[in-house]
This record gives sequence, C-alpha cells and structure tokens, in this order.
Amino acid sequence: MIAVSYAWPSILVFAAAALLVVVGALGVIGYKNPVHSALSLIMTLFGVAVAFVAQQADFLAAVQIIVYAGAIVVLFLFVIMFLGVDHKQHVDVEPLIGQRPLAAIGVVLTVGGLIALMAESHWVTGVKSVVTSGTSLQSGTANVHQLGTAVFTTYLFAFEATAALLVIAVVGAVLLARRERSPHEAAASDEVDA
Amino acid sequence: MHSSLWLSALLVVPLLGSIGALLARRRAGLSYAVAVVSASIEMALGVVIFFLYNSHVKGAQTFDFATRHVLAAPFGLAYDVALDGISLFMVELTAIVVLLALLGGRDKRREPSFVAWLLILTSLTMGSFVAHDLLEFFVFFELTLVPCYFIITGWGGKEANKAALKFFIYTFSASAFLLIGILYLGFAHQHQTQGSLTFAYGVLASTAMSHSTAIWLFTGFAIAFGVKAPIWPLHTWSPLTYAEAPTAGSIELSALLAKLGSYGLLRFAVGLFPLALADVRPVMLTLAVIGILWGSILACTAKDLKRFVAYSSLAQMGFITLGVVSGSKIATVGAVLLMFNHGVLTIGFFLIIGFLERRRGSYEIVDLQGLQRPAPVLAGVFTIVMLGSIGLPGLSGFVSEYLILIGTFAVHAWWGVVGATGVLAAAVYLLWAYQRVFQGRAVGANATIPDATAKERGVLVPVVVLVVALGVFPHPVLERISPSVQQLIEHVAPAGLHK
Amino acid sequence: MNVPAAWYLVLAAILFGIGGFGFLTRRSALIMFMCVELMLNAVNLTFVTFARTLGDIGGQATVFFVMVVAAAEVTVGLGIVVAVFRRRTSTSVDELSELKG
Amino acid sequence: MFAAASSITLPSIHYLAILPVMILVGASLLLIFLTALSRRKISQGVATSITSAASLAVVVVTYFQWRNLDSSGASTTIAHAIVLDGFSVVATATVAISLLMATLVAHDWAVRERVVGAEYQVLALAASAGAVLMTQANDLVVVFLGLEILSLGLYVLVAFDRHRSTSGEAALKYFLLGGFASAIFIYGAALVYGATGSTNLTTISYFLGSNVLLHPGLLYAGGALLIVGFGFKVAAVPFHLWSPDVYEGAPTPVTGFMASIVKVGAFAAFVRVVISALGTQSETWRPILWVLVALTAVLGASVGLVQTNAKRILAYSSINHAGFILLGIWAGSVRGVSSTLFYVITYAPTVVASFAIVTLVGGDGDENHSINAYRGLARRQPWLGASLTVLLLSQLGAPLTTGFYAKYSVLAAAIDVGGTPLSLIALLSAAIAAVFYLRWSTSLYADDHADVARVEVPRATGLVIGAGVAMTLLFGIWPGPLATLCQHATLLFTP
Amino acid sequence: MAHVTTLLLLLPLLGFAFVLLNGKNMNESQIGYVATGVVGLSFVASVVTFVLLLHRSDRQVTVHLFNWIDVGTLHVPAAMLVDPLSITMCLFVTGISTLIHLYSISYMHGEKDYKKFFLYLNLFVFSMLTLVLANNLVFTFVGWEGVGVCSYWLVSYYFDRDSASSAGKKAFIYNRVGDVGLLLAMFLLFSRTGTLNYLGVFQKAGSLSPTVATLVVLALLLAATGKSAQIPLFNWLPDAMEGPTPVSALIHAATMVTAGVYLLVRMSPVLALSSSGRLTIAIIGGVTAFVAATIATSQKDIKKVLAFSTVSQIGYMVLAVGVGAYAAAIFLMVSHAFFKALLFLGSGSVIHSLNGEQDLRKMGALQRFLPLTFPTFLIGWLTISGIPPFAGFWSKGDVLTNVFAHDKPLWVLGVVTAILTAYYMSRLFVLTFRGTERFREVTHGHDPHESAWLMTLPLVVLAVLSVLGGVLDLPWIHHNSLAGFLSSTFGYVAPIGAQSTLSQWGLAIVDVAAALVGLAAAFSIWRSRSEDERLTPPFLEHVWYWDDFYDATIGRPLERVAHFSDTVVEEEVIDGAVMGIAGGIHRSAEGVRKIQSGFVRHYALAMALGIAVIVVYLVARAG
Repeated sequence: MIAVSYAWPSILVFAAAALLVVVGALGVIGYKNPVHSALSLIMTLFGVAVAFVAQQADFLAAVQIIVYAGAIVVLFLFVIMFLGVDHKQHVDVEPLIGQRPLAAIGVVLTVGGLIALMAESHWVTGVKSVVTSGTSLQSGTANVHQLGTAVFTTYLFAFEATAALLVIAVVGAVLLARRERSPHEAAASDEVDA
Repeated sequence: MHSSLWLSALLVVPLLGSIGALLARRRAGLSYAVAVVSASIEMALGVVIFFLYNSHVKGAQTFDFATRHVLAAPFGLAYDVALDGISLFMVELTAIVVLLALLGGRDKRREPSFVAWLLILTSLTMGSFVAHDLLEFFVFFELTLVPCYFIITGWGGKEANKAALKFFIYTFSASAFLLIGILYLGFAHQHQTQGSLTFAYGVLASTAMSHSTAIWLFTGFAIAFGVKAPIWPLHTWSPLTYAEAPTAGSIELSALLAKLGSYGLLRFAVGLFPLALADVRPVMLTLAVIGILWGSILACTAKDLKRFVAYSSLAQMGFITLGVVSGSKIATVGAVLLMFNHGVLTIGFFLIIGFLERRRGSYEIVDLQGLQRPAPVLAGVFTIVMLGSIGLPGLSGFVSEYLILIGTFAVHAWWGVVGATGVLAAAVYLLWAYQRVFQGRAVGANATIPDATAKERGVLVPVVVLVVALGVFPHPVLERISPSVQQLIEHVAPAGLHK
Repeated sequence: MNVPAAWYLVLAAILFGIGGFGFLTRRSALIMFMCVELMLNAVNLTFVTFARTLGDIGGQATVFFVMVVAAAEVTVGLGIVVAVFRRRTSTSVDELSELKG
Repeated sequence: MFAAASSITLPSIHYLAILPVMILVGASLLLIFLTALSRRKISQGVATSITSAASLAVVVVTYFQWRNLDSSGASTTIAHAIVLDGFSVVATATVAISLLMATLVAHDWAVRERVVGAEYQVLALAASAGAVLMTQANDLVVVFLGLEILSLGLYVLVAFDRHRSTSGEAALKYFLLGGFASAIFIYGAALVYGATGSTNLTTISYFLGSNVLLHPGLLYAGGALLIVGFGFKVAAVPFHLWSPDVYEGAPTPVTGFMASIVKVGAFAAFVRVVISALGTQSETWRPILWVLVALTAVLGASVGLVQTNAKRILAYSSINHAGFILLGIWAGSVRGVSSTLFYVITYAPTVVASFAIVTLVGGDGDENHSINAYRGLARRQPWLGASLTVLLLSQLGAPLTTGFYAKYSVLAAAIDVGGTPLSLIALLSAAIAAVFYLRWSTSLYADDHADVARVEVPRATGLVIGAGVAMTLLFGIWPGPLATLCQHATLLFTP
Repeated sequence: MAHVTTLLLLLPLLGFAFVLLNGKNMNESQIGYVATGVVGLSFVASVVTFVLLLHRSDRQVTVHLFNWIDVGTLHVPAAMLVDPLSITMCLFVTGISTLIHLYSISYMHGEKDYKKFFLYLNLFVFSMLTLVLANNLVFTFVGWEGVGVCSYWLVSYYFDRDSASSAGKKAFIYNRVGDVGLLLAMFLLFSRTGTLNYLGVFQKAGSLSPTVATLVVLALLLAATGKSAQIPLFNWLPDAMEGPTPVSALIHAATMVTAGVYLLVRMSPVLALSSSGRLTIAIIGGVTAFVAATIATSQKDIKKVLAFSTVSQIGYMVLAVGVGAYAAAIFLMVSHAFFKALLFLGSGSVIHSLNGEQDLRKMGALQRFLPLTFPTFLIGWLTISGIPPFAGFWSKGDVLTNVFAHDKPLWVLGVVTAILTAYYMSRLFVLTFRGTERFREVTHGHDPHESAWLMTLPLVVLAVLSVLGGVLDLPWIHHNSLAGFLSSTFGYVAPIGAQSTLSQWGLAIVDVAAALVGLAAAFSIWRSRSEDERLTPPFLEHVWYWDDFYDATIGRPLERVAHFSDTVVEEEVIDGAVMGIAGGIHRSAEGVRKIQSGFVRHYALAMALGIAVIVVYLVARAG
C-alpha cells in the first residue's frame, strides 16, 4: 500500500524518523559497550520525537526530547559510569543455549502476528471515538491547549494518581540508593537521610 | 415425623465430646473417659432412634426426622438431614464402631488428640449418613478424610505417612469426579426448572437427563464411591492403609468408611441415575464379582492379618456391590444388611488382631501359631466372626449374603452363580488363616500369651451378640430396611426395565 | 497529506520487536532496561498514531502518562540495579541465578 | 492562554469513591513528612499504628460506600475514570484488610530484624493505594497507573532486605520482567485504543456493545496483550516464572503482602477489563483463558511437589490458586465474577496468615525456610501447628474451610456455563497440590526434632494468625454471608 | 405334638447352652451325662412324636417356630415338617447319638478339651435334627452347614496336630463345594417356583422345565457328593478319621454323611422330573461304591478301612436313590447306621485297648483279650458282609434287587462291590482278631484290656440292632414296613418290574454267594500274613492317587494363580498403574522445574513464546 499520492515531504519525514528509530534501536541492542547503547537510544528517541511532530504531537515531541533524551538517558549514563561498567561486554557468545533463535522466533511471530492482525482490521477501525467530539488535532500551541484540557478533564484522576507514582518512585529510589549500612549503626546514628 | 433434633444431636454429641476431650487433656485418662461417655451417649441416641424410626412417615415416603435449612443460598448449600431404613443402620453402625473402637483400640500415646480425632470422625460420618442433600453429603464425605489422615499418620505404623498420603490422594482425586458430578447435576436441574440452585436429594432425583449424561454422571459417582468402598480395581490403597493404621483407625476405615462408599453408591449413584444403571449394570456386576474372587485369591497370599482382612473386605464389598447394583429388592436389602454385618464382623476381626498385636507385638501371620491353646476365648470369638463372614447360617453374614445371591440370581443368574463360588472361596482363605494362626502347636512366645482380659471380653461380647442375634433373628432389621429399599427400587426399576 | 498511519504503526511494531529481542538476548541489566524503554517508545508512537487517525487527543494524553511511568520506572529500576550490582563488576543478569527450581 | 485555561471545567468528583485512595496515599505522605521532620528515626510502633489506622479507616469507608451503593447504586466519577460499585468496594475492603494484617506481621518482623525507619510502611501504603486503584479503575490508563504504583512499591519492598543477596536478585528479576510485562500491557492498551477509540472501559464496552466489528483483529491483538499483562501479574503459566523466585527472595512479610494484595488488585482489574470491557468478545478470549487455567492449575500443583522451601511451596500453591481464580474469569458470567471475588477475598487472609507463620519460623535473618524447619512444630507449639494445619487444609480445599467454598464457587461458575472438563482438570490439580500441603502438615506432627527451640510468637503476628485462622474456619463453616455479599457485589457493567 | 417336636429339636441345643454357660463349675462326668441326657430325652421325644404321628391320618405336620427371613417374596420361616421321612431320621439319629454320647463319656475320659467335645457333639445333634426336620431348603441349609462346621471342629479336635487341623479344613472345604451346589439348587428353585418350602416346591414342581429340573437335580447331587463323600468329593472322609473315634462313628458313619442321601430322597418329587439326572445319580453312586471298596481292600489303618467302607455303603444308598428305590436307600441308611456305628465303636474299643494304635499290622489275635468287643464286632462284620439273617443282608439285598430291576450293568457293579465288601471287612476282621499277636510293643508287653461298660454297652445294643434291623423291611411284608411307612413322602415309587419270588430268591442267593466268596478269599489270604504288597498295591493304598490328581490339576495351579495375581497383577499392573501416574507427575514436575532455571532471560523467553502462541492463535482466528 505504498501510496505515491502522498506529499513527498511527509514521506521524507517518515523515512528519516524510521531510519533514526530503527538504526538507533539496533544500536541499543547491538553495541557491546553500554555507553554506546545509551547514545544510540537517544538516536531512537529523536526519531520517535520526529514521528510525533509529524503527527501533530508537538508537545509530546518536546517532552520526549527533554524528559527522555535529557533526563532518562543521562540517568542511564550516570549509572553506567557509577557502576563502572562502561567497557565492552562480549555479546558474541550466548551462554543460554537456544536463547537467541527462540527469542528471534518468538519476537518475529509476535510482531508479525500483531502486524497481520492490525492489517486485518485495516489498521484502525476508523470509528471516531465516542467520547471526544472528534475535533481533529491541531499542532502548535493549540496542541498544548488540547492536551492540557484533556489532562485536566478526562484524565484528571490519572493525573492525580501520577502523584502517588512519583512519591513511590522517590521514596523507593532514596531507599535503594542509600549507602549500605548495617541497621545497628543506623539505629545508633541520628542523622535523617530521607 | 419426628423432631430432627435427634439427628442433629448425633452430629453434635461427638463434637462436644472431642472438645471436652481436648479440654481435659491435662488430667491423664480423663479425656479418654470423656470420649467414652460421649460415645456411649451416641450409642444411646442410636438405640432411641432405632425405636423411634417410623418407616411409613407419609405414604411411600420413608424418610423420617427430616429438616432443611439453607445456609448459603448462592452456593445452594443447606443443612438437610433425614433418616430412612438404609441410613438408619449406617447410623447404628457408626455409633457401635466408635464405641468399640474407643474401648478396644485404646491408644495411650497422646490420648486426648487421638480420641478427639476419633470423635470428630464419628460426627462427620454421622453427617454423611444423615445428609439428605448432595452438597452437604459431599462436604461430610470429603471431610472424613482429614481425621482419618491424621489418625493414620499420628498413630500408625512405620509406613504410616506413605499409606495415609496414598489413601488421601487416592480418595481425594476420586471424589473430584463426585463433586463435579454433583455440580453438574445441580445446574442441570436449575437450568431445567429456572429455579434457585439446590442439591436436595429428593429434588434432584427428578432431574431429566439424557442417557449419555446419566452414564457419565453415574461413572463419576461410581469412581468416587468405588475408591472408598473399595471396588475392584480401585482398591490398592486399602491393604497398605489398613495395615499401617492403628487398630482403631483400621476399624473406622474398613468397618465404617468403606460403607460410605457402598452407601453412596446405593443412595446416590443408583438412586439418582437409574437410566445409566440399566446400561452399566453388567459392568458393575462384573467388577463386583471380580472383586469377590480377587479379594479371596489375594487374601490367601496375605502375609499379615490386617492385609488379610483388607482383602477379605474387598471380597465382602464385592458382595455388597453385587447386591447394590443388581436392582433386585431382595438383593439390595441383603446388601444394606451386609453393610451393617460386615461392619460388625470387621470390628471383631480388627479388635482381635489388635489384641494379638498387643500381646505379640506383631500381626505377621508367620509370627503367630497355635494360639487356640493359650487363648481359647480369642480363638473362639475369632472363629465365630470367621464363620460369620464365611456365611454360616445362624450367623449374621449368611442372611445378608444369601439375600444378595438369591436376589441377584433371580435377575442376573450368571453373576449370581459366580458370586456363589465366592462363598466357597471365603471358606478357603478364612480357614487357611485360622489354621495358620490359631491351630498347630504353640511354641515360644505364642505358647504363653494371656487370654482375653475381662475388659477385652467385654468389648468382644457386643460383637458376638450382634453376629449371632442378626443371624438368628434379623427380622427387626429387615422390616426397617425393606420399605426404604422398596421405595428406592421402585424409583429405579421402571428405568431399569425400559431399554 | 501525511503518510498512512499504517507505516507508523508498523514502524512502532518493529521498534517494539527490536526492543523485545534485545530484552531477551542482552545480558546487561542496563541494556535490557533500555530495551524496555524502546518498547515503551513503540507504545507511545502507536498511541500518537492512533490519536492522529482517530482525531482524539486522548491518545496523546495517555502518552504523557506513559512517559511519567517510564520516568518513575527508571528511577526505581536504576536504584535497584545500583543496589544489586554495586559490588559487582558487570551488570550481567546471568550472574543472578541463585533463586531457581 | 489564560482564557483557554479558564475554559477548563473540572469534572465532578465523588469524593466518597476516591476516599480510600486518598487515605492510603495521605497516610504514606504523612509518614514521609514525619520521617523528614522528626530529628530521630520514627519508631516502628508509630509507623505501624498510622498504617493500621489508615487501613482500618479504609475498611470503615468501604462500609459507607456499601451503604451508599444500596441507596444510590453504582456510579462512575471523575469523568468516568473510576467506578464505585459493589465489586470495587468489596475488593477495596479486602486490600485494606490484607494491608492491615501484613503490616502487623511486618511490624514484628521489622522489630526482629532491627529495621529502622518508616519506609516499609510508606511503600506498603502506596502500593495498597495502587491495588485499590486497580480495583476501581474504569480506564486503561488508570489501570496502568495503578498497576505501576503497586509494582514499583513492591519492587522496592522486595529489595528491602539488604542482608540477603537473594532479596536484591528477586527485586531485579521482578523489576525487569515487570517492566517487560507492563510494556506489553500498555501496548495492548494502545491497540485496544486504536480499535475502539477510547481507553475508557465504559466507553469501550459501550462501543463494542453497539457496534459489530467486522475486522476485530486490532482488538484481538490488544486484548491478547492485556491478558498477557494481567497474566504476568497474577502469575499465570507461562507468565509465572518470576513468582517462585520473587516469593522466595523477598522478605517474608512482603511475600505475604504481595501474595494477597497483588492477587486482589490484579484480578479485580482483570475481571473489569476482560469481562466488563471486552466481554462482548468473550468467545475469543475463552480458549486462551482455558489453556491458561489448565496450565496454571496443573503446573502450579505439580511443580510444587518437588519443592523443599516453604516459601516456594506457597508460591507454587498460589500459582495453582491463580489457576482456580482464572477459572471464574473464564466462566465470564455473573456467577463467575462473584466467585472470583469470593475466591480472592477468602484467599487473601489465608495466605497472609500462612506467610505470617513462615515469617516466624524463618527466624532471625529470615533465612530458615527449609521445610525441615517445620518438623515437629505442632508438637512443640500445638496452637501454632494447628493454625498452620488449618491454613494449609484451607488452601488444600478441605471442606469447612473457606478454601473449599472458594474452589467450589469457581467450579460452580465454570460448570454453570458448561466448563465441566476444565473444572475436572482444575480439581484434579488440587488433588496433586494436596500432596505437598499434606506432607507439610504431616511433618508438623513429626515426633523427632523435639529439641528444636520454640519460635516465639509476638502479639501482633499472633493476632494476625488467629484472625486468619478464625476467618478461614468461620466462613468455612458458615459461608452464607460472604457468599451473599459477593453475589451482590457484582460489576457496574455486568456482561 | 408341636411342643414335643419343638422339644425334640431344642433339647440338644439346651444341653449345649447349659454346658456352655456353666461348664466351668461342672466336672467331666457331669458334663458328659448332661450332654447324653439331653440327647436321650430328645430320643424319647422322637419316639413320642413318632407315635403321635402314627395316629394321624395325613401323616404330615408342619410346626412353625418363627419368621426367620422375610423380604419381599422370599419368606423363610424357621419351621419343621414332621412326616414319616423326617421322623425316621430323627429316631435313628437321636438313638444312635445317645449311644455314642454314652460311649464317649468313657472314651474321651481325660481329654484336654473334654467339655468342648460334648459341646460340639450336642450342637451337632441339634444341627442334624434341624437338617432333617426343616420344612424348607434354607432352614435345612442351616442344619446342613451346622453339621458341617461341627464336623470341622470335631475332626480338627486335636488341633495342635497339623494333620488334624488340615483334615478338618479339608472336610469343611469339600463340603463347601457341595454347598455351592445346594445354594444353586435353591436359587434355581426360588427363581422358578418362587418358594423354597418343600411342599410348596413339590406343588409347583410340575411347572419346572425338564432342563431346569435336571439342573436342580445335578446341583442337589453336587451337594450330596460333598456331604455324603461321593465321587468326586469323597476323599475328605478318610482324612476325617483324624477325629476321635466316636466322632467317626456318629458323624462320619451313621448320621451326617447320610445327609446327602436324605436330601436327595427329600427332593424325590423333583428327582422324578429328570430321568437323566437320576441316571447320573445312580452311576455316581455305583461307581463310588465300587471305587471305595477297592480302596478299602488296601488300607492299613483300621479306621481308614471303615471310612472307605462307609463311602462305599453310601454309594449303595445313592445308587438306590438313583434308581428311585428311596425306601431301600433309607432302609440301608438305617441299618448301615447300626452296623457301621457298631464297627467304628468296636474299632474304637480296640484302639483304646492298644493305647491308640490304629495300624492293622500291629494287631491280631485280640479275640481273647476283648471278650465283649470281639463278638459284637463279629456281628458287625457279618452284617456288613451281607450274611443273612443280619440287617445288612436285607437292606443291601433290597437295594440290589431294585437296581437289578432298573439297570443290569450297575447291578453287576453292585454285586462285585458286595464281594469286595465281604473281602475287605473279613481282612479287617482277621487282621484284628485272628492270626498272630503283633501288638506287644505298642502295649509294652501288657495284655490289652477290655473297655469299661460305658463303652461296651452301646456295642451290645448296636449289635442287637444290627441283628434285628432287618425286620424293619422284610421283602415279603408290605404294610407296616418301613417302605410302606415312608411311601407317602416320596414323589413316586419307581415301578419295580413285578418280580417273581423266584427271581428274588435268585438275587438273594447271588448276594449270599458274593458275600461268601469275599469271606473265603480274605480268610484264605490273610489268616497267615499281615501285609502283602501284591494285594495292597500303592495305587489303591493311595486312593487311586485321587488327592495328587486334585493337587496337580486344581491345588497347585490355583496357588500359582494366586502368587501371580499377588506379585504381578496386583502390584505391577493395578497398583503399578496408580503409582505410575503418581511417578509420572513427579517426573514431569522435575522436568518442568528445569525451565525455572533462575535465568531471568529464560523467564522472559517463556513469556515471549507464550505471547507468540496466543498471537498466532488469534491470527488464525481472525484470518
């Protein structure tokens, strides 16, 4: 279903996005060195961001760059350095026999099956959502506005719930990353480290 | 109609007894006394009920003491008890068994919990026999496993754990079929009537079902009860288990719980699926006679007395099954009577085996010889019990076996013929055992064992009395059993005919 | 006029697959984790694509939450990784097979 | 811009509905502030009592919710994001009770292990909030969030024990696989969104109810991935492999906590999504669920046979139970829903109490979990032994315990809709499982090992065990009330 | 009448109960006399009943005791049928029992289980009376089994001798085989006629199809062969000689073993319906008579000889029944009871005098030591040999005459048997009382001494009876004879081809001749020697190897089957299946456990594959 009728810029954009995404992803799983993987992850994220922009999700694209590429990957890199595992790992030998072929089979079947199912249903049922009034999406600030409205109406509760999520994340991270100490000293020492 | 409180009392008294026994655990022997007392009360109740029971409550309805309370409507769970001529004698048997098991199978190790388990088991067995609702029956039926399991593991022999586990799992798996069958039946009925879910016996009996369905359900039920009874070839747990269980446990298992199997087969499998019975009868009859012969053959090869009784029980249960599925009234009455008689006879066997084990520390046949000289009373009682199960006229076994055989012969001659040879086989293995154990010259430890003590005699007396009395004058029993069987057969017979 | 949604959906699916394959085959906990991120990105892409075809902002909103979750997961996850591998030289999960059977 | 902002009208909020979540999250925040503000580490006593108070409060709230339901019926709120119906109320109450019991157990454990700080309680509260969210969620996004809140909390709790390396290992395994699973789950959500145009369960079911999908492939794919996601959470074979390891590695009180509330939350959401939202497609899911049930029940039981670690045994037993609960979902009927609910609410206290005992026997360092540690326990401590016996018998499915009626109810539901063979398979698997329950309870009464030291039973834990046993027996003997409760606690949108 | 009869039946039981309950505080003689007394009274009661019966025209009274079994259509009362047949049986049963009880008082003196002996004996008499008096088959079966079990107890009376306990077991089991026959007969009759009451059955007998009738007859025959020691079930009787001699006399000669014959006679109306059945009976009887006689010629044990002679004599009775000469059968039964009891008690007295020695080769020349035993034994010997005018001559003659009338070959067989009978009895007589002394080492050189009067008195009485027994039924008397008396109870009397007195005289002469031949032969041979291999071939001495035959064809195969069933079928197959399932689950569990490898990526892989399967399934479903 290659449709030449589509405007070539969009095709170019898609091609670019796809290239970034796929190459980046392959890099992530291909590179021996975690650092390289992390960097190519950024590449994928950019690709996805591009795809977002191409589909009237400007705000998300921005968030994608800032949060993901900016924060998360940096966090990864930090941990890599912290643990000092920034060296090659031999990926050529697979200790678990049959892991790779089976993994390949599983993944190919799954993805292939999913694509087949999507194709069977013409990629989307095409029915407009019953909830939203089917107002088409705009890009630019309007997109932000739309998104904001949705988040504070339809998804208000979810939005509040994320608070709990973040609380847990913070407490958990603190707890886990806390310096290793036997609880006795902890009981002894008074300093509050939470 | 009589008050259902009598039946509820049957369930409650042992429970209170067990609680009392546990509370009295501090004082040595006190809990035993408590247990004996409650068992005696149970026995008294049994006697009262025996005389209160009225076999013609209203018209053909032979269920007395009936009552029903719904406990959990969504589950269709109800407390529903009633008593008819068939269950009446199972109840009596239960009362007798627990009393004698307590008196004769006393086990001083951790006595409080022992007697407590015994009494709980009694209550549960009573429950299964008076239950007039399939789900309720299943609950009790299934739950009896637990006390049995702990009695065997806690007070059994060297292999006890293995045996108990085998017993439990075997029975548990089998009763899976029963539960599924019960549920299936219940919902089939609900879908037909569009009413609320119920498992009341009387109601479900009227469920309409196809031939194949009936056969499937019957098979499921038969598997569950066949393991319990046991019916050949589902019996292989029993020799091991009987051998490893403590005396009281063996008594409970073979004298009482086996009857749960045959009783269930009659009341539920036969009573609810007459359609199927018409088709599967040849199979069941064949299994029954195989059981008779198989039990007899293997009894001859048994190395110890408990296994010996296990196999002879297999043969006896074969007779019972024969009568239960025969569809002949006479044979069915005989079967019910044999359930009771076999119970009593088995008590006798295991009591004596227990006494011998006490004296000689073994029930291996090779270790015992010529005991008739030092212990004439034990030998005498054993002889009576033995002749009872051989089917000597004038003793209890004969009446029941005779009824079964003559009834079966009238409707299914060939199986009757084979069954009759079982009578011969019984003589072979029982006399063989008697000769090995009690005859010949007693030497060494065998020569010096003391004869039955006064207490032991006291325990044996009821057995002997019952064996003789029911052989000479079974009328009071028969007149109570017959109407109920009549009713059951009338429900079954027409279906049995049209095919 | 934009390219058909199908292209993006397939792209997403492929990305998801690559992520999954990586997760199954890479030994380093960190990289496995990155692969999970890849999969989540595939999901986001899917959402956005559907949002576009359905003309429904809800999809995009969902992506927003997915990102939050991803962030939270990373925080906790990396915490665990640090806690576990602090005293180890590698981050190979194959070294962690004490619990089995 | 501001004009635009002002144009936003917040949806109406039915506070009674979200009160439980608010209480739980609030309590955890309170603890955090206390930790942050007080100069000293706040004591376990304080933390525990606040947590218990919170969970009790939730129970009370659920009571009023129930009353409210009677008067004004089930409803959705906050833009249909969450529902308030009998199902959610009962499930919420169960979560709260499990939390309460688990907290009390954890208290004694924390004291024994000299754990300091209130982090445990903070996380437990938050995780429970997640579970409650899952029981109430009416939107795939909310389900996802609830799932994540619950999971993140548990990841950390699993890693809580720093002295055992296995604790960390378990946490990492759980985390990695959990991340993997939730990615799959949310992908499924995305596909369902694509197929139906919404993530809201109400909308989805309405949409599916009112339109016939000629090409349901997308929906199929989405639904399948959602089922897989839930399958992972409830440890359904073949997505169960994490659970034995995690159960073993995690600190024992956490295992008990996990075993109870995860089951409640996950199954509640499972029911909502599969039966309520995607119920119209049940003929598609049923074959899948059929296989899941069979595999889960049988494998859980049989692999449990060869275990020698108490926690692993209970892990496999819980897998076996998951099979049974799935049976109720497979049935997909009203009876199925209520039976599932009945199962989880009866199973939760039993399993918490069981793990409470395991915690005690585990001893200092929480290491002593070999099955041999239990030999003769009942001889040394009759009451403890008897309690464990009862709990095991209940899980075995012996009558007059809740375990029997739990199994009974799901089997009934299945057979009601013609699932006789599957029911038989499940029940036979129970017979297999019986082996290890019995072996265990037999070893309790072994006569050797008389010299082993007694395990002391702290008050709180003893209370929990007693309560668990009491519930097991009480509702086992008289299941009427619970059964009726569950019968009335059906979904807002019954299939 | 009813009361007397009831008394007649219950007296022995009362005796049994009395001794059982307070035997502790009774000494030997008290026990003995009580036991004997009740039986004696019972005899008196029989006489009274007999007299009363004679004064009734219908000669038939049913005495109902109580309802025993009562289910549906099956009504089994405990009731008695008093008619000529049963009363005849009662008379000689109680009579002889009394004598033998008396004899036992002295004979069993000093035995360990003296009390038990008399208990069993009384119980036996009760059972025997039940057997003959019952008015229906089931109640008869009570007695039938009762005598069986009493015989079991009494045969294995010396239970610490393995031979004794085995013999008792053998006796019971062989009987049991016969019982199956009786059971089947009952089942058949009940299923066809709906009743088991004799009179009822006889009424409906007409409705029986020939096949059924034959089956019933054969079943009854099987029962008879068991109880009455006929081929193929005869070889328990010789072993039964392990019991004390009075037991052999009472149970294994006079009364119990004739029960089979009684049963057949009792069922004569049914026998009437199947000529083939009767022929089978006749052949069995004839052949048994002959075979047993041959064996008797070669036995070394005095009691064994008598045992086989008993088998042989009963063979005659069965033969008579087979040809429909029921009266003759009963006549022989009665007279046989007299002389065989006499012989046994005599031999008992001999054995007693020789400190329990039973081997003929260790006797001889006892004539002058046993002044009372010798003459009585002499009479017994002449009687059984068929020398006129003793009872044996008349009764056997009666039988043979009837046989001659029906079946010549069997008659020949009968005559040959008669010769053999005379021969082996004479051999016995010679070896015991004549010839040279060979008993010294068993008596340690002392002289044997005659027994006490308690033992000799019965001998005398029985001797007298043996002499006069013939008058019961002399051929030329037709009324008031036994036959006449009994005739009313038989279904029909076989039409005896009108026999001229001439032919009767002829037959009588043949009989006497046969007897004399046997006598002469025995005397000529055995006067001089005590043993001779040529004349006692092992084949005969070992009972035609009959036991070995059963052992080889039934015994050992069954053992093998049992062993196989136990070790292979039960353990390997049936239980093996169960255990196999269990083991299978366990093994597969161990296998699955491998997947739980601990490697997180394996877990993930399993998930991925699971998903793959589901997705593929859905594709298949959607596509």
